[in-house]
Amino acid sequence: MRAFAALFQRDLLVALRRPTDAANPLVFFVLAVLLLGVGAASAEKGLGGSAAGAVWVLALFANLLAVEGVFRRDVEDGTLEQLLIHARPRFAAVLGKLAANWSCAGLPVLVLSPLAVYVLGHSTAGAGMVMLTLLLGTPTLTLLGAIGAALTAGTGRGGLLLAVLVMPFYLPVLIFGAGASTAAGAGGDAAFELLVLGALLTGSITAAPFAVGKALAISQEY
Amino acid sequence: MGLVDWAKGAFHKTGSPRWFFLGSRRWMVGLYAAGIALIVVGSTIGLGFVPPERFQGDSFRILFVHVPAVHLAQAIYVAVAVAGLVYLVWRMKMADMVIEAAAPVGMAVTAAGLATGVVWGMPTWGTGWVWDARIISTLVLLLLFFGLLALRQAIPRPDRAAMAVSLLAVVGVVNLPIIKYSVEWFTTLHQPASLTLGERPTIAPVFLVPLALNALGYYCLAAGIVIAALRMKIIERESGTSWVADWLAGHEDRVGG
Amino acid sequence: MKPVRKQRLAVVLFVLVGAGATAGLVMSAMQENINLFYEPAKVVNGEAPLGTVIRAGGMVVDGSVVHDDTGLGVRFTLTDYAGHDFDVVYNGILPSLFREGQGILVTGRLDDDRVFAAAEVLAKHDENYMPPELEGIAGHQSATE
Amino acid sequence: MSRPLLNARGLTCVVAGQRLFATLDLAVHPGDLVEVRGPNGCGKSTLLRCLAGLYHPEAGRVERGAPFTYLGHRAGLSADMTPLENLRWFAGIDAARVEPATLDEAMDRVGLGAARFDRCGMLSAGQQRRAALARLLAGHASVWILDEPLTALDDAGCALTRGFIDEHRARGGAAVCATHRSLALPRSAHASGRDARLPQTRVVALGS
Repeated sequence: MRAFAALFQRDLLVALRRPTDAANPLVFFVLAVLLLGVGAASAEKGLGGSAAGAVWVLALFANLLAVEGVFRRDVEDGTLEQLLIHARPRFAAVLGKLAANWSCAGLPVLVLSPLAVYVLGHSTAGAGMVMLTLLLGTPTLTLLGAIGAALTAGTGRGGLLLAVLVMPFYLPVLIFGAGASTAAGAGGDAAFELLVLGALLTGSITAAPFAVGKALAISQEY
Repeated sequence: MGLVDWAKGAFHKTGSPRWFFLGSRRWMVGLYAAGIALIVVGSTIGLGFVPPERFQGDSFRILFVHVPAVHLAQAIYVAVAVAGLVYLVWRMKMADMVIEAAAPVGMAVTAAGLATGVVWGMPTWGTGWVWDARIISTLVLLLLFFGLLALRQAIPRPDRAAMAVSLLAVVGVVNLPIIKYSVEWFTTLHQPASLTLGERPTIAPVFLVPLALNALGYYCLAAGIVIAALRMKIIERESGTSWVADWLAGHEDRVGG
Repeated sequence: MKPVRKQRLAVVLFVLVGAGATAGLVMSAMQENINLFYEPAKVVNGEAPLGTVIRAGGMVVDGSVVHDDTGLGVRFTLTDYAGHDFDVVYNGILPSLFREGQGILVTGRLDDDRVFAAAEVLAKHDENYMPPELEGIAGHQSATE
Repeated sequence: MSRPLLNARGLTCVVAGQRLFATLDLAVHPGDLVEVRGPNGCGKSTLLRCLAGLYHPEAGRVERGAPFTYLGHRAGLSADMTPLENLRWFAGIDAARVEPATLDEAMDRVGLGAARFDRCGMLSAGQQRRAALARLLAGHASVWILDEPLTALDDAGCALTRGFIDEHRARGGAAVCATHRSLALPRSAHASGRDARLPQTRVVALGS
């Protein structure tokens, strides 16, 4: 677990040293919520029951924004090569990096999400479920997005290409996350969705670090 | 023993671009011809001679395009994923070329499947598009094919691009069972499959004949197109070798062997 | 233990625990009854919420379809053939598959009298494809099943 | 002869359809200094990356019998951390306990004075190379795989590097370097004659 701790600590430290970079996803989330609120201001009840789903979509994009750059600096300064050579087991190192990435982007968004639901929907119905599903769902997004980020590491192209690559894998998470939130907002039961989100999370924790490690190794073969 | 040796030999031969290029011409022509013939016959029967469906009337006839298309789309993805696995394990160049040749075909077929589904859904369900698990996962298949193409474009070095694309193809396999079982897990609009191995089809035999002809025709035509694209890729990638120079100069006899 | 062995053990343990947890969650998810729409029984028993947009489904009861004077408004009853019925009112164009005995999904709100005001009516097609002359046989089959 | 620290057998590398080297054998023993030489683009870096396990050769295998360190074109130092933090962090992932005194001593030896407390992103290219050298000194690897280690270094830095390599060999270590300039200390520098026991520098010429 040494590799996990080493990477987790270092990435948090680096994020703290560049606070504006690290806060980018959160700033995006806040701005998008505000703009969406202004855009829907003419409606009687804001977005009403769709607020939970909208918050989920914005959280997804904030997550994508964060995960896009998760390996960029390591590729540029050569620490990625050193990681591939020295960090053992490699999957633990990858998990450490992703845990730090999620703590800087997914966690603040999660904390702010009930407020976002209230601002957009004029009601806190389903806000608790949004938090719970984001807690289960956004780490999955980080893990899956990292596979795409690793595949495109060092190509100099991120952004839209990454979005295209990972969207197929993001969709199920969004469906179950937003589905559970909307159902809970309408007073329904969301046990099935929560269990599926849990399964997606454990499944991607188990498999994604290996795929990420393999993709990173491929990206450094030149 | 003999069978194992034969299989090994076939594996190595298929892995050789030269062998494949020289042997595939007849296959390509045959598959094209068979595919076009089957589709013409199947569609003629399906559109002109089969009675309308008891509830849906004539609009059900789009089934003869829609079902083969979505079936074929998934089959192509399976082929692409297997090729990806072969490339990751054995680094066989042909496997990568198979992905490159098949992915655009798969994308076109998936798009056709989705489009016909929308056309079919509008009169029968009352809506062309619902956020149904099966429709979404087919959309995901389309995005996956597109992602394979986009990723290859983004990585300049061919061998690294091949590795990355293969990995993505293999990871994308998780989407297939979701499509397969989504209809059984979720009771939503999309009907369950009518054709299941080992069970009696729930589709009348009159309809089954043109459907089977069309499905087979689509498979043949797609195989023909993929082989044609593969042959072009081989000539492009092996352009530095002497056998391609010989072939281009018309010395077929010197190329073989 | 050698470091290499130790790492390999860590990988194997990690994968085993992860795969086990995933399998367990998938299994328990499968045991949940998934309702993407409310069946007639739930609507009748009051399990479906009132006043919010929900989706419900059922079979159209024979002879229950009543069109109003404008020709666009329609009222029909959905059933599960097990004694649970509820009424649906709808104003709009019905899909071509809409008929008595057909499976239907409706989206809309339940009012206080448990009448479903539908904003959308969708026809659910089954996996049986039959020409008209075979209809009798198909009915016979489903009756024997 | 003792078991090699690093043993490459039958390495073949083809990049973009061009064969860089074929069936290359290389056994590295304690005390060895192997210089990989050749014109630009001949595959020096690729060979080194093969040895470090970053590149999978088309054929052949590499047996790594001892801990090794790789120093590539990029220093492998996080730009937002100080050289000292970087070194401490490396010791962490390498699962080795390193005393703070060892790190400080390594910093002193490579001549990074107060710069050890600046972020690496603020350092000059030469200072970054020196910080990377300190990583070699503080580590416990037997084999150093160095890609153009003299790049961006001033004369004093080059002399330091040569001295470090010599000292490392004398302790039973070995180095494989891609370079255009010799990495062995000139004869005159061996005042004590102690290092005369070291094996001759070997040169692997690529791209001929």
